[in-house]
Amino acid sequence: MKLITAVIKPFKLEEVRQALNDLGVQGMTVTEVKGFGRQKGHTEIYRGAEYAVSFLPKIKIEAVVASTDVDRAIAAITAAAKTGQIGDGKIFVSTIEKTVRIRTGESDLAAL
Amino acid sequence: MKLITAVIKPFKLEEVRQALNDLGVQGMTVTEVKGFGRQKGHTEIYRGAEYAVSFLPKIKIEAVVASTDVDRAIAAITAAAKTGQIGDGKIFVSTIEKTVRIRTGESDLAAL
Amino acid sequence: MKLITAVIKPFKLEEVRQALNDLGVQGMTVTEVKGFGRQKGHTEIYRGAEYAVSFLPKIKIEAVVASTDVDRAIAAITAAAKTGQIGDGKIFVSTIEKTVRIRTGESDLAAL
Amino acid sequence: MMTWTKSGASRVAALAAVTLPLFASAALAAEAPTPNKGDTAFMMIAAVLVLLMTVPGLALFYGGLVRSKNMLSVLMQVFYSVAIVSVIWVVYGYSMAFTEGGLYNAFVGGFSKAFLSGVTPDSTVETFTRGVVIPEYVFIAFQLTFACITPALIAGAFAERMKFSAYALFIPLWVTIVYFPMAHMVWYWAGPEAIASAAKAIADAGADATKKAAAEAALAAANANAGLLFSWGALDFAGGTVVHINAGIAGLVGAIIIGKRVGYGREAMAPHSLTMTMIGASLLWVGWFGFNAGSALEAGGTAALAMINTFVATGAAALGWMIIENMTKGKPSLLGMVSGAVAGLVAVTPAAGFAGPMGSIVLGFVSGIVCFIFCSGIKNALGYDDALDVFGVHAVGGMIGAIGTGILAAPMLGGTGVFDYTTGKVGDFDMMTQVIAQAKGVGFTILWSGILSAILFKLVDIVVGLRPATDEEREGLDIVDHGERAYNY
Amino acid sequence: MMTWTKSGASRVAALAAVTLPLFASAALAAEAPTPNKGDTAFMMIAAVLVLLMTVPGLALFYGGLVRSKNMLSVLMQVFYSVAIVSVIWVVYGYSMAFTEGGLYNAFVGGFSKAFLSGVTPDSTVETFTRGVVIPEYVFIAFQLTFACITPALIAGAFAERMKFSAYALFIPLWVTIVYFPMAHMVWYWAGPEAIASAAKAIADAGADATKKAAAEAALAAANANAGLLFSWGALDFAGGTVVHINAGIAGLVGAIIIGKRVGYGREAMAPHSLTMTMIGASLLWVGWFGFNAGSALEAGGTAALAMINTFVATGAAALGWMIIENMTKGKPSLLGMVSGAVAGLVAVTPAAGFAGPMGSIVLGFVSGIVCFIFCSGIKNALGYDDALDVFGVHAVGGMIGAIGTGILAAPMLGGTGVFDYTTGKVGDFDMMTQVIAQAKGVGFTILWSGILSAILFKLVDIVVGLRPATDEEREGLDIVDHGERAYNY
Amino acid sequence: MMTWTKSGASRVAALAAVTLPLFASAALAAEAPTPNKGDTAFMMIAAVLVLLMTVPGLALFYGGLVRSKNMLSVLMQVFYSVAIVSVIWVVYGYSMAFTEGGLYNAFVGGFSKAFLSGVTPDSTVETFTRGVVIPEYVFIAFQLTFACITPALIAGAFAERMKFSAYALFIPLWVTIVYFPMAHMVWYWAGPEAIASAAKAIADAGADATKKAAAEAALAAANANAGLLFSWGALDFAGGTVVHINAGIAGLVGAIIIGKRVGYGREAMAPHSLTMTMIGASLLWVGWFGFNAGSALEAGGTAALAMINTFVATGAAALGWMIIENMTKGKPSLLGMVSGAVAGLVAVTPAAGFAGPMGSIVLGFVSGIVCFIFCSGIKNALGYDDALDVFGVHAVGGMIGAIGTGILAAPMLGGTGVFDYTTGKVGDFDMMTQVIAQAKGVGFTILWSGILSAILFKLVDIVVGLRPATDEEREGLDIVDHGERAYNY
Ligand SMILES: Nc1ncnc2c1ncn2[C@@H]1O[C@H](COP(=O)(O)OP(=O)(O)O)[C@@H](O)[C@H]1O
Ligand SMILES: Nc1ncnc2c1ncn2[C@@H]1O[C@H](COP(=O)(O)OP(=O)(O)O)[C@@H](O)[C@H]1O
Ligand SMILES: Nc1ncnc2c1ncn2[C@@H]1O[C@H](COP(=O)(O)OP(=O)(O)O)[C@@H](O)[C@H]1O
Repeated sequence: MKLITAVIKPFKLEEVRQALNDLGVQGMTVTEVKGFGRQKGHTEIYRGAEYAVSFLPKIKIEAVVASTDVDRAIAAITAAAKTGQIGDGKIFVSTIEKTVRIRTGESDLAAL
Repeated sequence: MKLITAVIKPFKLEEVRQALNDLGVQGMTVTEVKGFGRQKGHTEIYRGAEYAVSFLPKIKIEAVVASTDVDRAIAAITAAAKTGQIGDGKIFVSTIEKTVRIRTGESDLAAL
Repeated sequence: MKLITAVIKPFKLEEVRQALNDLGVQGMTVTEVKGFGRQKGHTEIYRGAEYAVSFLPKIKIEAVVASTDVDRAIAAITAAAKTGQIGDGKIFVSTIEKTVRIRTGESDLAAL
Repeated sequence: MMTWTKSGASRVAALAAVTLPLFASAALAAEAPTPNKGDTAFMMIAAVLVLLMTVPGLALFYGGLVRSKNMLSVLMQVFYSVAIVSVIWVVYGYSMAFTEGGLYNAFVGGFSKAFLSGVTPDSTVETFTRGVVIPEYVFIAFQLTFACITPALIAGAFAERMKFSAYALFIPLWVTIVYFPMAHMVWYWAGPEAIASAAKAIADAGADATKKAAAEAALAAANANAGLLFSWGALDFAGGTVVHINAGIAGLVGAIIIGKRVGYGREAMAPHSLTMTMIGASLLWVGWFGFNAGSALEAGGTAALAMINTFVATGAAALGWMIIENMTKGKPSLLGMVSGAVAGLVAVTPAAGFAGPMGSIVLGFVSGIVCFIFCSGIKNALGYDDALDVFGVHAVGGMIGAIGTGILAAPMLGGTGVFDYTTGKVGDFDMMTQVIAQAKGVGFTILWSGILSAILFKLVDIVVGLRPATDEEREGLDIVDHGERAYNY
Repeated sequence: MMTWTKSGASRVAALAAVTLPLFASAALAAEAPTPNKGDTAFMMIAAVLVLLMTVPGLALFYGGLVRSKNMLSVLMQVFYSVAIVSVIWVVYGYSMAFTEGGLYNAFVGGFSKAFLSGVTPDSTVETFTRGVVIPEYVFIAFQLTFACITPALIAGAFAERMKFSAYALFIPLWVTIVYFPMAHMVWYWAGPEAIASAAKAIADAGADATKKAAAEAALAAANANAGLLFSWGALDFAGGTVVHINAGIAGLVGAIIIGKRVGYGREAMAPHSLTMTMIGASLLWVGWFGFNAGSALEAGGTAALAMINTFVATGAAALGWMIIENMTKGKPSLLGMVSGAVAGLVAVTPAAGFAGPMGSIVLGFVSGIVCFIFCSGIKNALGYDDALDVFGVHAVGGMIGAIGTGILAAPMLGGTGVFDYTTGKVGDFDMMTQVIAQAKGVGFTILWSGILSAILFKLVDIVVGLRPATDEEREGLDIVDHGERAYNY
Repeated sequence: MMTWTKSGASRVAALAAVTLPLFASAALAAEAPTPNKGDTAFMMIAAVLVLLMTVPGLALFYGGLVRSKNMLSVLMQVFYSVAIVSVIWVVYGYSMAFTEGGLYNAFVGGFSKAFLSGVTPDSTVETFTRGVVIPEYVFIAFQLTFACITPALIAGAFAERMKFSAYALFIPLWVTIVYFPMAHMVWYWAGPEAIASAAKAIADAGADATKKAAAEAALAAANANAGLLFSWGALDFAGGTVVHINAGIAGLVGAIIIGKRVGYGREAMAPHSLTMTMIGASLLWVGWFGFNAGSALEAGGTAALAMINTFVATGAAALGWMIIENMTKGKPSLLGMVSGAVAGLVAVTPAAGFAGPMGSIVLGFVSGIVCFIFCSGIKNALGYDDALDVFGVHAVGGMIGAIGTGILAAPMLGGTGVFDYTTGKVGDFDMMTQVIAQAKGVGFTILWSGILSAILFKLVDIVVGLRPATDEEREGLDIVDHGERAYNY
């Protein structure tokens, strides 16, 4: 199995979730994160104090899928999350050796 | 070393932490996440607007343990986090190649 | 490529980001987490109720870098995040098999 | 606040027992009645309560309903409205609203009191009771708070998507072109003394024809010296038309001209803090007692009636919304309950000093139900994006209140009836005539506010542009327009 | 609010110098005294302040202490209580509390003023000073706010675990069966005029035996025309028993009957926002001046005394809790400090118009310490889940205040003593008698509220069920009962 | 509050028309004038409004600006200040400030009213109008709120880095050594009756040399019986020097002695909730009407003037800050707008009853701009860490107001001028003399507060230590000092 980690723009979450769903991805875990990259931030001013904020709000989606589904998943996420503007985000793929469904104790593909 | 990632129901955090502790797991990192899966969400209504909320609050626990401890850790988490109801969550296992303790510079098992 | 995951003390974020930047690390993703480890927590009292809080606020930094940059990145993070006091945090390294830049579809090193 | 010739009188009727002795003493003090310190104290606190309604009250009620990225923009809009209008009010607003306007007196006042010229700490103004006065500065301050909250109400309709620069330009234009004249048309009149004494002169004239003719001319002149809607004889105790319908219509027009929020209907736009909304609604209720009871202009029985009505109509409206929401949506929500409360407050505003408590309960209950139907049904059907339901609550609630007042003021329904200053007692009440007068007032307000507001929005759009770029709107107005974030937990 | 025959008098004593001239002028105005606008203004604002105590005050004080998933359910409970009770109050509550009850007059009033029949803007009611009246609508509004906040206080005891449907049914039942009769028993009396004039008649009768007998019968009748506890002669300036002990006991009973929250003692249940709790506590303090000073029913020296006492007792109680918490737990907490302040406000409520400022400092300090011991020690020992310490703060603080009033009212301790309307001056003060009278009042309230509340909780449990399913409780009442979330940051 | 012999008079002038009738009736009541219930009602509510300014107002204005880990420490500092000072005030503070101080009368009062001995519900105190009195308990309560808020203002300067134990010790010391004497020097005087009657005696004496001499001696004595600054003749309507400059200077001294926050200048220290700051600023504005209008001590035209000025100066200051921030930083911020509003409130405080509305607009606008320049420019240049700009807003704004009052009080600029109790009418106004008197008052306050505060900070540092350990400061004072967290979402 593979863990697909996608960092996207917050307002794209719903579309990406839908896209993965349509692929038959049963589940995913979402985290609010702050991203740093090429996309530049903004400046905030509070009375005398000015802060350059380089971190931008992003959403991290983690979905574990069967190795065979990885490419279709990547394609789906890319299509859904793309605006063409800097800051669209990244997709990372790594290996998951074991998966367990706590409720039933099932493991690996059966647990997804 | 292995990274054990467990996504559980929030109110189970304390029990799981205890269970891992009893196993001698020295540390872990916890993140508040939103989960999407078989467990269905709810509908929220704000005046005219209705929203179907499919994401549910979950807790993600990440613990890096010696490879030899993985099975016992999984067993402990499963036992502690289980309610038998849909939405109990998942456990994922992956490989960590290197660990460093920032304070001392120690690495790998010594750093856990 | 490697995923470097560093769990550090919150107020060290800016220094670590700077250090990675100086190394030419183009991007990173940051998450607010709670940490459990050797560093002990504190007790909170609300009228009659006392709670021992064992989880401490930490910052998790995730940066995917070329395998060749891993050691320099680890050194940089360690130097920047170190206070010498318990609770400085950990660095974990794992493998990323594939990276995609959503905006362009570029992959792997080109996508970092 | 106020109200048409006859209506004022209802107060006098109500206060008879209370005011007679005062009146007597005032009479002793000859020409120049002096303020009763109880009235002065009450009216000063009433003004403070209306400020509390606005900041933080209204700001939080609105702010809690937007997404956190736009929280500060809403707070800013409300606070700015208070700041700019309070200054404009003393510079020329008060004069435009409350002085004789010469040729255009039916529509707007003049500039004789611009910069408050001639007003001193011992200037006084008449209340609705003959011989009872309050310091003019107190009346100016009380009216100032009404001028400040009305434009702020509009902001909810186009929340989350208007550039601050556009808003900053729109507000002073709107109060000048729309509000001040409206206030003049509704609230400017000659006052009880002029009318009552003229009437008395006629009586004294007796057989003497020339004297009588002169006196009658005087009375005619006194009655003629009033704003247009005032002279129509509709009832509006505390500003249902000039404040709520006026703002509600302007909001609707603005929401339509500006267009829907980016992602409206597709993305979740859940309120970022219903806690703030509840605090705001509660402070609106608390402050509304200054708004409604204070509109009696004195601390007497009519203020007390307005107060009890402002309690029960609000409670009944909250229950009305809660019950129908529970029936149609399956759950009673806090947002629903407080929205109902605000609807009830709006509806009871014109009726507060005329209806009886039981009538107010009915009025509130109905407004809670109708506004619910509007906000969760009709609005979606029509498909415009009135973000915070300014039209659905303030305009709709205001209309229910305006028409309802024409019905509930009837003595046979426990109302106070309508007083006639010329005869010095409550006159006969003709419900049909009254309801028609109410409807005329509502209709005029809709046209006046709708047409002029539309023109102003277009004008501002041309000058500075109403709307931010799409991705600025996505990022949120707090960062883009104000360079701040509301929360850094 | 008010209180037993004699006590009222203390006010008159206190106000002698102030009220005499007023009284004189009232006398001149013959049979029908008219309200002083200063009193009317003061009492209207006092009513508004008590509403501020409730919404948003109490709602935030409680809401901040629960977990965010239950925030809206708490806000809803408090707001609903105000909405429903304000309507019930004018429909029949006021009549049940403040009219002559015929056969059952010792326990409850009648329905002669149901729907406020007969009340007009110029109806007036007596205060505690002979010849001083206020508009009846003002008195109704002021009392309305007391009826609204009392049931809301109870909600804190079973917070986070009662179905809204159960709560919605419980509140109207409770105010009808428990509160209105209690208010009648404590606050209903014949008024100063009846008693004083009857007493005067006896004097005037002189030797004439028949006249004297008739006059004495009249006085006896006047004194007899009062609620049960009123006639016992205990002192309760602003409602320590009828509001705080009454609600505190009902809360304890409810907490026990409903049982502990899921996870109580095992899972962390830290307050989700002490900021909100601090705002609430502050607004409680601010509004409490309307509650305590307003209970004098006029703007005079006794109101001023109540005000200064409400400052210093609260300050001292906050310090008391802070100091003992610091000694026993090692740190002074904000939650502790504001909890102490509320304990002090509760304790000074019955004493506000009787004790001197120094006595109030002692009373407050003691209540801060005792309530701390109760909430952080005894409660855990007893092991019931009074979620927000309604019993530990309101019932315990109320008892300290009730007994303390019997002591601190003593002139030798700087108190005002107790006035006697029949003699027209402050009578001798017997501390032992007074403390016993206080204790009787407390004991009766505990039994009345405890027994009747228990029956009502059981009844509601049978009809709709008190408690949600376990996993509904885990998910939180906001989503389950109201379909909303408090925060979407 | 109040202020120098002559100044008070301006009020009398202003109130002439209003007060004459009252005065007459007072005269009829011979030696002992009785309070007008309108004044009593107004002043009681004014005191409540000042409490609202402090808790929750000031607490939230400050609290929202710190990082969430220090939120509770700020709320605690403000709440503690109210609790401890309210108790100290009745024990000895009021006596130190408002009684004759014998040998040291120029600097401080005595202990004749310690424990409020001799004060009863019917004691009264004079206002600034001859023959107009209010209950002494009301005056004590009103003044209590000023004593409570002033030390709390200081806390903002060294927010996020002072141990609570140090703060808890500092506050009682500071009010005792710095505030009470300052209040005496500024606000203690013989009162209108003493001066006016002495003046009358001189006139009556006519040719009789001995009589005349005696009378003149009496007048001299009356004028001499006043605090030091009072006798200098500077104007301070509501406490610009004693409250704002006094606190602002103490804050600056504290900030410098304690040193900068850990990470200041390097780490981001963005406000954790501008929503809370906006709520706080709004409640400051709302409550400030009690502060400024209440300082007239009666419900008349001067209170009304102070009220209108407190509206427009604040609005103008908010606009001033907004405009210059927009010009220099490119965006108008909510924090800027509310900071400007507070700067305007501070600046208008000494001028509220003297300046005209147009003068107040100018004063406000200038204060908004100057305070902006100070807080975002000069402060950074000087490089001290006045965390919440207590100096930049309160001291700077206070100085602008103090000097501005000397200019704007001029009748030719629409001001009220200055009344002379000895002649019984408004005297000639010499702007230069007045401005110098104002400057003297400011200068003295800076020295008094600066030197004594520095000594007290050093003292506290020696006794308990001012500052927590570095990593305690990093963890946050809420956990370290109070064992709580503000938020658990
Ligand atoms: N090397 C990296 N490791 C982890 N996360 C990254 C990395 N580079 C970028 N990201 C994440 O992707 C987001 C978008 O990247 P950015 O360079 O801003 O734009 P783009 O994706 O268009 O190149 C960043 O905000 C960050 O959260
Ligand atoms: N394929 C997946 N990848 C990542 N997280 C998942 C995946 N499937 C489920 N989860 C996480 O596990 C949680 C529980 O899964 P769910 O299907 O709802 O119930 P169950 O664990 O009983 O099958 C989800 O809310 C989600 O956070
Ligand atoms: N085995 C582990 N797996 C995951 N995270 C860990 C592990 N051990 C420690 N951590 C993280 O590192 C943080 C610091 O660890 P701790 O033992 O407290 O101090 P130190 O890093 O000095 O040994 C913890 O708060 C936790 O977030």
